[in-house]
Amino acid sequence: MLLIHCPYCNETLPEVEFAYAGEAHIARPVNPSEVSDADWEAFLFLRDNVKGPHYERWRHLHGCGRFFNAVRDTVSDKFLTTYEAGAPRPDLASLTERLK
Amino acid sequence: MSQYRVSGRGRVDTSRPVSFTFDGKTFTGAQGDTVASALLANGVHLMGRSFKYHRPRGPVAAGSEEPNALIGTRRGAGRFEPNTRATVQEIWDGLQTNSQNKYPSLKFDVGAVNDAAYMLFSAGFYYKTFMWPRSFWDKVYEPFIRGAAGLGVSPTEEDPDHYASRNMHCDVLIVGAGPSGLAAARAAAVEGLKVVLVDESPEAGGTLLSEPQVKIDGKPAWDWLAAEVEALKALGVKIMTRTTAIAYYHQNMVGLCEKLTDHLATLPADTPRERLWRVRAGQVVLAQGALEKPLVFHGNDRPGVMLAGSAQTYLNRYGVLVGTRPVVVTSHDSAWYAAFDLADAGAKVQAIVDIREGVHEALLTEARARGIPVKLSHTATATSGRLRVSKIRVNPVRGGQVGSGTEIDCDAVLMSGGWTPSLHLFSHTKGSLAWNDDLTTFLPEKTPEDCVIAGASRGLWGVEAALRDGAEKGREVVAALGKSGASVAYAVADDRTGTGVSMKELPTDRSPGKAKAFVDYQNDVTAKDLRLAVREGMRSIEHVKRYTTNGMATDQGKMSNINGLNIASDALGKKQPQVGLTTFRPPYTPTTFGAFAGYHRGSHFEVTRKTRIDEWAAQHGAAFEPVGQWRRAWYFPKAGESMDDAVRRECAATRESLGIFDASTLGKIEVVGPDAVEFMNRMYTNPWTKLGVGRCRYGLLCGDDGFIRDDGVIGRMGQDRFHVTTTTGGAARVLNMMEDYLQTEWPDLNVWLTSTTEQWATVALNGPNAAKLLAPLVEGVELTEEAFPHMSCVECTVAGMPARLFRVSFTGEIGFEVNVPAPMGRQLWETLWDAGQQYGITPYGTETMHVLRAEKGYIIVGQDTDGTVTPFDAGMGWAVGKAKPDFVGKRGLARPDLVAKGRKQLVGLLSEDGSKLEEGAQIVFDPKQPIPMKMVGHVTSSYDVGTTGRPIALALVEGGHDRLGEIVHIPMPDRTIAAKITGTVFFDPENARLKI
Amino acid sequence: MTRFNAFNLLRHALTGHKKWTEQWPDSQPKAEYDVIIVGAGGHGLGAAYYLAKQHGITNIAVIDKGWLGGGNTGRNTTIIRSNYLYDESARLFDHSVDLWQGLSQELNYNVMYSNRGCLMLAHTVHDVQSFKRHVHSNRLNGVDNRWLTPEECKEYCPPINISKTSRYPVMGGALQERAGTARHDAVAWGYARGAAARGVDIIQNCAVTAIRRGPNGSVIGVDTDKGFIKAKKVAVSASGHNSVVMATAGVRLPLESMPLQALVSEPIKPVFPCVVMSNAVHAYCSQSDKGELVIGSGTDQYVSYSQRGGLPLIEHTIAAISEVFPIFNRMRMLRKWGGITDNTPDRSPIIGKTPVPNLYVNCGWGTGGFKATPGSAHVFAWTIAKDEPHPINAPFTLERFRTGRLIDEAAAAAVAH
Amino acid sequence: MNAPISSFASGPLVETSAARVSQSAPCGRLSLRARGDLAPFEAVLGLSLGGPIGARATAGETESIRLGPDEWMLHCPVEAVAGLEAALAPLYGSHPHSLVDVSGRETSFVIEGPRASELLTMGCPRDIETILPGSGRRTVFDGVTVILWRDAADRFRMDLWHSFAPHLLHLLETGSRELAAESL
Repeated sequence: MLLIHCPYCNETLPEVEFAYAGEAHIARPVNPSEVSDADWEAFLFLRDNVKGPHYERWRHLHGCGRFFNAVRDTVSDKFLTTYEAGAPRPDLASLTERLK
Repeated sequence: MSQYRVSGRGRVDTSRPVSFTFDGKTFTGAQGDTVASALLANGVHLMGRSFKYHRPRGPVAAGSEEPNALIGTRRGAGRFEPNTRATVQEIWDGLQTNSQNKYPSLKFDVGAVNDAAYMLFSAGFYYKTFMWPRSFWDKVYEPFIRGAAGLGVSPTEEDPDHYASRNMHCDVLIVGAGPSGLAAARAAAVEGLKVVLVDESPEAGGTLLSEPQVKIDGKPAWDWLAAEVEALKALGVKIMTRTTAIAYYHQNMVGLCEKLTDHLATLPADTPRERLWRVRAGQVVLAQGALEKPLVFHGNDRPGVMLAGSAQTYLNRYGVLVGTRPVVVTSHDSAWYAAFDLADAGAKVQAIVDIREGVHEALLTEARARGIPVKLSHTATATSGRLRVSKIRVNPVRGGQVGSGTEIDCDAVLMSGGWTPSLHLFSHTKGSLAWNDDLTTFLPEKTPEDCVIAGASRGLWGVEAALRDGAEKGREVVAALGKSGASVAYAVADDRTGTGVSMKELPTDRSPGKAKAFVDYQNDVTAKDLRLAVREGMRSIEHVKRYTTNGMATDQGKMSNINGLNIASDALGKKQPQVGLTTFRPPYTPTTFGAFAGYHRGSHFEVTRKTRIDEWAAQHGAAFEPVGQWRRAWYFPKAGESMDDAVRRECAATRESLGIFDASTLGKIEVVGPDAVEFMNRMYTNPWTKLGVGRCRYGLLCGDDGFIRDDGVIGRMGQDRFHVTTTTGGAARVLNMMEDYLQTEWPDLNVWLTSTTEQWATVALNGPNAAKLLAPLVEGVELTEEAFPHMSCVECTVAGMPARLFRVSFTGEIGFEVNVPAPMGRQLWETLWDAGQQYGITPYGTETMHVLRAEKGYIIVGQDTDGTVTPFDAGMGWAVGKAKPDFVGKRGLARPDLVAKGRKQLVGLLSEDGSKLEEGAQIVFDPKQPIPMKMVGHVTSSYDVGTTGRPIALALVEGGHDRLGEIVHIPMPDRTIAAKITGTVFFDPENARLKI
Repeated sequence: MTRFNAFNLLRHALTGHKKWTEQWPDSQPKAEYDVIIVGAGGHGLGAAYYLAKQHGITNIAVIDKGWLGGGNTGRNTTIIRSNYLYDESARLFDHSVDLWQGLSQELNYNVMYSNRGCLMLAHTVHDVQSFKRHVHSNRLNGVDNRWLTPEECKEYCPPINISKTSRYPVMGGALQERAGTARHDAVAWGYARGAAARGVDIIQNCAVTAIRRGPNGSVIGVDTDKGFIKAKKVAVSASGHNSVVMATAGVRLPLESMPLQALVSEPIKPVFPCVVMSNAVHAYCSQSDKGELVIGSGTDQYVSYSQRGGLPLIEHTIAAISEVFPIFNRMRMLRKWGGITDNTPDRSPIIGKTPVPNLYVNCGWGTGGFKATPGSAHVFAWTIAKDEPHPINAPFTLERFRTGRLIDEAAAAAVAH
Repeated sequence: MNAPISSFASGPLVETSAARVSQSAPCGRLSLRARGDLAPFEAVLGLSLGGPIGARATAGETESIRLGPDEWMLHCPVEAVAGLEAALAPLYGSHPHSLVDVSGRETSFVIEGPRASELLTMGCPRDIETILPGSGRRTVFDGVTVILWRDAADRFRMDLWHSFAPHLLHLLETGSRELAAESL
């Protein structure tokens, strides 16, 4: 059972309070009608599903209710960082450094 | 007292006799005995039969690693469990136990014929045969194999006990209360940290309990232990005994299983049988000690043959001599001390047989002093004795050559193949192991968790080393937690450290093909099985394990993994690490299902949500159905009524006069803010801008894939305020989906969502007399077509209660939904109920609601749609705001397959012969075609208890909207039914009845 | 290859089993192959077997980063059934069940396919509607599946609790009698032995680090930690890791890899005669020939390759077992383990060609791949050999996620009301 | 035991030597959602809405707890609800916000006694001790979202949706009996 830091509550809490919400930084096209079927497929379904540092979304469902982003190593399941929704992708290199 | 109970030895209380039964015979043991120690005290070694060959077996160990002595344990009705370790189960007055896997009796078991045919039942034999004739596998071979396997029998009754669980947070969790664990606990506790110390046995102490001769800080081990335990408690350490650390999860969460009542003669009230603890620890110290390895030789499984360390434990901890004429066979010093202890306790040790050419002079001196014959560079090649060992054959080994053997009479064989660190929990953390050649074992290396490992579990032998290491590791975790601890030193005397060599099979003079030298006792895996697996191409230990089942018994390889690895790697001519170690999988020892289920049994398996009106429904004889977490009134049968009768009556009453329905479970969401209307426009397929305040509209929600997700009536209570309703099951899903879009896609929108599902109790009134009933009770609005037309909503008071009144109809009749603050729901319902008597008001449930809406062609999301249906498929294109630039699902709806011809579309179906179609029945165009038939749709809803005078159905049919009037066919098992495709509205298509 | 039969078993028994030969050699990679299959699980080894046996292609390497059969093939609960709703699924899985019937004889290796039946319990009105829809659809597809009353369910599997008062009362069940279980390891070993006997190289402990493409974009081979290996065709069947492997060829897949846990109880004498699945309660149970209750859990909620998985799921899974089978509450969990399942949005697999010429993929089996092993391997081999899908796997394309023509077994079981 | 909450007797619902659980009297409950400048709201309510998530404030008979960056729960006497709604309404034009009456949605248990916080560990995975007296949190108890108000070291209020109350009460009762049996 994971421990997750909620960037809004600024507390590290058990996974049970949170709900996973899929890969992060997959923005819904601004004008969906103008994107190709392939692009829409990518938005709906295609995922990097990386083995290693993974950008993903969680929701503090039984807490502040906020959706937020995280980088988690999908091999060790360790969180490298979590950050508020809308914030830019953190730089991986610096994160993996910090882990060492 | 029996000849095997040694007075003055052990920690059991012989002044408190305890009687229990084994296979119906009554035995007496002492308070503190386990079933195994008590039976051994009575001279009983034979306690079970093995898995495959049904060989007679006795305990080989004294702890939870025991593979042989598995018994059934019973405490009256409903309280029976199979495969309990006799070496762990404490005895209490009245405990009933029985042996397993034998027929007719433990002493004479016909299953033992397998043993005679052991040459056939070699590793993997079943992969190579039982294939002819094909049909025989199910009928003959498999039943035979299954019957022969399986050990104990299943419980047959519901479990009357209750189980508990709790969460705990601490600074330091220490697993194992042996010397290293105790020392680590002190080091952390003195720094004021919150420390939890757990041990699977009934008391703390670990090896100290078996080694009373040791002196610590000048005190005898047991005196020191008693004082230390008290001191730790005084320092606030939580010491949990009979508590097994079963598994190590992410980020230092360790699962513990605490046994609370299995050792008690009478069950205390309100006390669970077992409690599961979810412990989150800042730092974890693993101090699980080491397990002794058996020696692998022909007949090493005969009752009376056991681990030397265990014999020592039986003597020193339980005051039991496992034999009066034991022979010791060993490759490690530790067994010599076992020999000395047993000799000092009055046993006549027949010989110490050591495979090594030389040992410490000190050991030889002590042996001589006790008159114990010593045979160095000797091997054991056989034992004999039917149900108990009576002889052992030992042979000299010179330059690798095994000389001729001599037999020694004995009543027990104490063996030691050295020790293996307990690395189970460490490897749960995905920690890496490193092979150590000197100790011929794996040692812990790195782990991703905040965890250290101390004492024997990292290969340090002896009490002094364990204490020193425990204190050291304790200081390490104290430092890791940001404190600095002083070093503690322990003065230890009379310690027994030792060395040894690790063997594969012992050298033998008999044909290896004929040797029954057991590696995995319970699963009857022998050394030759392992070599056969390698011969057949199994090169990884995982393959060898799976092919032979070595290490897959209920001891999970505690006895067999390392011996198996040594033999397999020898057969492969590789070093052990190249062959690999099978991963230790949780739990550490088998753990009761009930402990995991905890409180979630019976009516509390899952929460049952009830509305404020549920109680009234129950009092009025409602039948209920589970819908999501809710239970809903399904129908209200009167005495003698079938479900159909009741629903027919409810439908008729509603159409003819007045029906009342509890709609409180519908999801409700309050959408408030300046951008509320924009948000609604983006979320729902419908346009909302033009919806006036005080009006409501049916809303359709899609996913971005274009398929229908949910629906509901939505009222505009104010310019910036919507009262959204969702399906009962969809409430949470829809709110989460809305929050997701709002927070991550459209954070710019100034709007907020609040769940009001349980704020409102919702009562639906339907029928020609609905307005008549309601009008006199309503203040604030005239219930006329002009003042309050269909699809209006208003805040007013009903029967004096503040209400949100909706004029909507899910039945085709004049309909109202009255929302009042939930606590007033029951009062509102009863007021309407009383006032409605003049109209013969009839309560109806979900089934009638389904029938009436079907007659009007209203869909139920999830029944008439299934996640592959678009608004257009459902014939609700009218609900799609095509002019809107975007909404959730708009782009998805434009995908090639969603605009393609021949999609399945919702239509009405009327059977030609007037029979009722079955929901889920499949539809074909050509009934004559052979199987597999081309199916073109299915019946989604079907009823014959409604008011249309004939059965009606809704169905999804390929290209259905262009096939109105066509005949399709529904092939049933007994016949094929023809049906005409119609529109979806079967009743009052002009909606004339909606008019007041 | 030594033929397995009772006579040989007896003959070898008399010689102390010293004369058995290895069932498959541990091969080292050659410079070039006609076909390289990435992933030595049941699906990959099976594909190699059928390529060699039915399509005359024998210059094949099956490469695995670990030991053969060490992935989901050796980590699943071995449920075999074909009572799927949609025609496409029913055909695929029933093709598999057909092959299961004679697989032991086909491979001369007893995979212990056990025709014990699979009973799916309905606990809500919606379950009943949904399962009856399955039963009707299966009947017209020639797939056996019939409806049982609660009492008939109890008679078929006595441990089931059919009390009307339980939280999720049993309202009936759908029974497929051809369904059952098999010995998972034996399936991998049997295919490996059969493939090796036909000249296929099985290369273990050799990780494929990249799929290499030529100037014209088509596949030319794979880079491994034992060097580059040339190949005319590459087929990926690396359950759990497909996204990772395919990414090296520049192909993104609609997959998410989730941890799945399973567990067994201590062994007991036969008490549980069939497979029981209860989707509403999340209880999946059968009893192995060793006597262990084999219990499937759900997938954890997040993407992970750790093969760990959390305690809450195990608690829920066992609570579900105790709810449906209360007599097991005092039984003990012996061992639990984790696997990595790759899941598609519509919970149906992808078997076929990819945008990259001569690169084929077989993935997305979610939690249900074992049952399909022979059928999937058979049609995958066909697809690789002929460079076009077999009619049975034709619908299971990558394109469906663009066009929207999903085979949505998950949505078909959508929650009602 | 799964009786509807309306049938609960008044006074303690559960009482053992370890803990006492009772249902608190009905009160007014308002969900307030707002962003940006909080001063106007604080002025009207007469209490501070600032501070970290979990922070509480009291003004007369009105209590607030911050549940999220833009979310507060207000408790007040039932009869004060209309007044608060009326008082905040004028702000809407200049400071858009959402104020929703959820008085009917929820009920509250008072959990107190020497082992009250231990009792909560049977359902709450988070460390109860990190919720300091005078603060609170929205968290989860046996899968159900609840708001915990810690009024004192050994006194909590638990807000929860009404339909979950019987289930949770039963667990609390079982738990307090267990704890009482332990201390024997």
